[in-house]
Amino acid sequence: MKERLDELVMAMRAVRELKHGDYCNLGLGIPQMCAANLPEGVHVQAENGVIGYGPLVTTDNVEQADPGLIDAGAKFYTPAPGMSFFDMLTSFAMIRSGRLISILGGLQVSETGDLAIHSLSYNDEYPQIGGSMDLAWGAKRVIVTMTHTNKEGKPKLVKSLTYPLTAAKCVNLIITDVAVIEVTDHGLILKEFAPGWSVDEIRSLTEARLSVSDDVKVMEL
Amino acid sequence: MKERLDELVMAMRAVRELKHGDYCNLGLGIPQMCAANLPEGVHVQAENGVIGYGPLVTTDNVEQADPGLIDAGAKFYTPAPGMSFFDMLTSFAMIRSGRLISILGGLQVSETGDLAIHSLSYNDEYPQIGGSMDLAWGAKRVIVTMTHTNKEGKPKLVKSLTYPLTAAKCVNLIITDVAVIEVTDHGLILKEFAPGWSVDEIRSLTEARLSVSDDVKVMEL
Amino acid sequence: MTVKICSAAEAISVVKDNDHVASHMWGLCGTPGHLYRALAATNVKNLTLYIENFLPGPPGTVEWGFPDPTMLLSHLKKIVTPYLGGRAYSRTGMQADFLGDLIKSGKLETEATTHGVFMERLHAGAMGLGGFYSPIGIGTIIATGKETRVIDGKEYIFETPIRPDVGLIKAAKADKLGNLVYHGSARAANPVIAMASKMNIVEVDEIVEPGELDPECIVTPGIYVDYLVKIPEGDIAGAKNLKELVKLAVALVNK
Amino acid sequence: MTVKICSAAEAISVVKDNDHVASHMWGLCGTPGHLYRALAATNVKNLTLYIENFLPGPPGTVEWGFPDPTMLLSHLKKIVTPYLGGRAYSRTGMQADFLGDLIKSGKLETEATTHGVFMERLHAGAMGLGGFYSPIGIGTIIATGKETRVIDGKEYIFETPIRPDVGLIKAAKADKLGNLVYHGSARAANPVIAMASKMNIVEVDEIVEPGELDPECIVTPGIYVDYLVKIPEGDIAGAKNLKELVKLAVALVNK
Repeated sequence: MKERLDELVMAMRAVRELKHGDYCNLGLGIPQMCAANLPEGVHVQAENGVIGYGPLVTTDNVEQADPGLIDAGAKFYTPAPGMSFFDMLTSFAMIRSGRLISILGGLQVSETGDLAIHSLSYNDEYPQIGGSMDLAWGAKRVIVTMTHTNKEGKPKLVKSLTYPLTAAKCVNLIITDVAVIEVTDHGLILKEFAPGWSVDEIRSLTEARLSVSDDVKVMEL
Repeated sequence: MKERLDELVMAMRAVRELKHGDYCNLGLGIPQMCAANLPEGVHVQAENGVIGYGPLVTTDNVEQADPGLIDAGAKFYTPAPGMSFFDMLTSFAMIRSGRLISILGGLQVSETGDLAIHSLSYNDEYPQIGGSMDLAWGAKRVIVTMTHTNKEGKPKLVKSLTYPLTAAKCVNLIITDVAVIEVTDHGLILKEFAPGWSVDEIRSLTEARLSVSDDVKVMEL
Repeated sequence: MTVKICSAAEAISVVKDNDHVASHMWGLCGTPGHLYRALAATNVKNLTLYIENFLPGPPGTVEWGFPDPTMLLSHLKKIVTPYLGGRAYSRTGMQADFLGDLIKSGKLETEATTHGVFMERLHAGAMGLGGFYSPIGIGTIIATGKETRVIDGKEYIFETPIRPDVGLIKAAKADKLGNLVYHGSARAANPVIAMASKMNIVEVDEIVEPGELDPECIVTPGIYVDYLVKIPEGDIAGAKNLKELVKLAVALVNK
Repeated sequence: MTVKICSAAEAISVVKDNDHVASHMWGLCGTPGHLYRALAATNVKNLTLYIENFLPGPPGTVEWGFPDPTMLLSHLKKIVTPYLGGRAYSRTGMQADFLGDLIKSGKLETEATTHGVFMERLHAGAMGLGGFYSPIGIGTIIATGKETRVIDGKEYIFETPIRPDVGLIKAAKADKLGNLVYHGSARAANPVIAMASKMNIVEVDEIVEPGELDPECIVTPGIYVDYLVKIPEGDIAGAKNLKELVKLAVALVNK
């Protein structure tokens, strides 16, 4: 097996989509790893009602941990100049405003950019939706970070979803452990591949139809 | 003609309906006059986003006038301990919460407690509704203060409204310049009359059917 | 997007013909007068204006030069408001039927609403809703021509969201990230408009560094702010001048 | 109504069988643990609980005794939540299918929603709406069994208001009029629940005199507060203990 990018490298590639002045929301899992590597001037929002907060508390600065300062994943963060707090009605108006870039995890993305985040295999009766449907619907741009195939080696980029839908036609960019793929009106387009990988190798792991960009290139990290 | 109560006395009678801990909103006109005579511990709310403010600024303390502290009638008020500011979405949620007593003026009240506040005679094309429909609909209790008859001497307590409706079946108590009348499921009931007035005299100025309370009495002021 | 700090004229140049513009107006209080004057100076046409109250400022302020929304009349195609001030016109000596003439001649459309419904329609815009069933105004002129529906035995009116192209916002203070705080009941509809509008231009009396505003007390987060205009010293719409104006106004308004 | 300042047990005694109760829960943050314990100690039955997240606290907190909503299970008929924590149960060593068994046996009803739709449904309750057309969840399990409608070419789902009988609220500080301020992202859904509920019981770490809180920074005005409970010194849900608990939690949570 060729080497795939690890989760931290995928997160770092996702971070390169963000620039000074951007506002973003980071989902659970790989997206959360973006937080440690954000460029200056990028502001992070969390669903539970905060924007512009600082780095997470670590065991090195545990005395800064404040029970009132947690993010959407219930991790403790440090304050930062210019941050603000608001109620969750305001938070979800913000999430739906088209002003945030949403970086989400994913189980599957379809050819048309449909996104599935939740499995029902375990929690058949009670899906854990959280804010994912709002985040996928309301963002200025939706970036999905996920492995290219699942634990059984099956493609996660599919013709149409087999997992339950989170939001239809919402994904703009997919960053996997082997490729960067844009979702366009003409389907999925391969923009970048991981070092050492070929287009054909990536296609063989992809169920969805995959076009190749004229300027396809090796992922820069 | 017998003497009728003046507007200030009507306002003072309305104030007697308020007790310590009550929250109220005072409409334009006679209701606004209540502000100067409120019992201790009554909090006034204004539609533009403030609750619990202090007395209005007068020419005696004009140096306290602050362009950011105006009430719904655009009058300048003084701050008071425990007041708070909020946006107008919050303000109208509050107004509709059933937690405020609303004291309003009126052009007409019907037998069933329908209220008309606006004439269309002048502003035929563009009624000045403001927040009156919200205030009449959402209050814990609606008290209307108005003269018993209009400038032409016609009754303002009518069988059914001839002016445009503000809100149906919303009025609980009517305080006029000759009477205090309760609106019940069985129609209007005369509770108090102005000094020197008889029940028959009040009925003669009233188009709506008017029952008389068993404990009808002279208005205490 | 990074907040652009610039003049009123530069910021207001993003307003285009046929745009839907929203603004608060409640006397002198929370009213973006500095931006009104900049907008009035453009050639923009056929705007739809969503506004709390459409009338001149309180007695005296017109003569003193405080900008009010009536100066925008020639730029407007339609006004949506709970309170259209015909009477106020006559009080300040202007022609009482000025608005009425415009309306009757078909040059100006109007749409009536209530303050509460207006706020909720803006909120529905901010949340991306398709509409909502409102309990206010059943059987009144507000209900005319609108769908009604009985839900759990009660009647409701179908109301639609408002999603303005541009919000003209008045705040007291901003930091350089666009975080806003207001002052007193000048807060009013400003934060609601800021959340509903696709783009916002904000006038403030003071701009400070990030971190100078208490994060617990910021009302409108900077993410909603696109253009930030500091009201120039000495401008009639500035805090210092308003404070003077108010002293004169008390005798007329608080009588 | 004057705010009643009393113990948690006294305040919580107003909760009746079959009531609809709402509360925030987000780990340790903004969660009214002191009131959960008081409610768990009653014999009240068949409650419907509206809650942000229904799961035990973050790793470690269960063992340390921080009250979480799972202690209310035997009092509940139905849970309406965007996030029902089956997996969290297994993580903390509790039986992973505990909730699933209750649900499959028909002893516990559940209703799924999203955080944003949940907030808007509470807001709709606060505004007295009959319902609204929501853009979220088209074609998903959220839409199952619900009316849909196309408005201006887009599809929406009809969602209904939530108007709880009792809100259980966690705030940082109150004045004696019930005005509330929160702390950081512990604000969260608390103000939204307070505005939607017919009656509110609030737990706070500190009660001060009216005038001590900045009127610009009060988030929930006292008009919404019916019962005010000061968390006793030394209570596990109090700020001082939370601060200690958090130091221990960082190693487990922020890994």
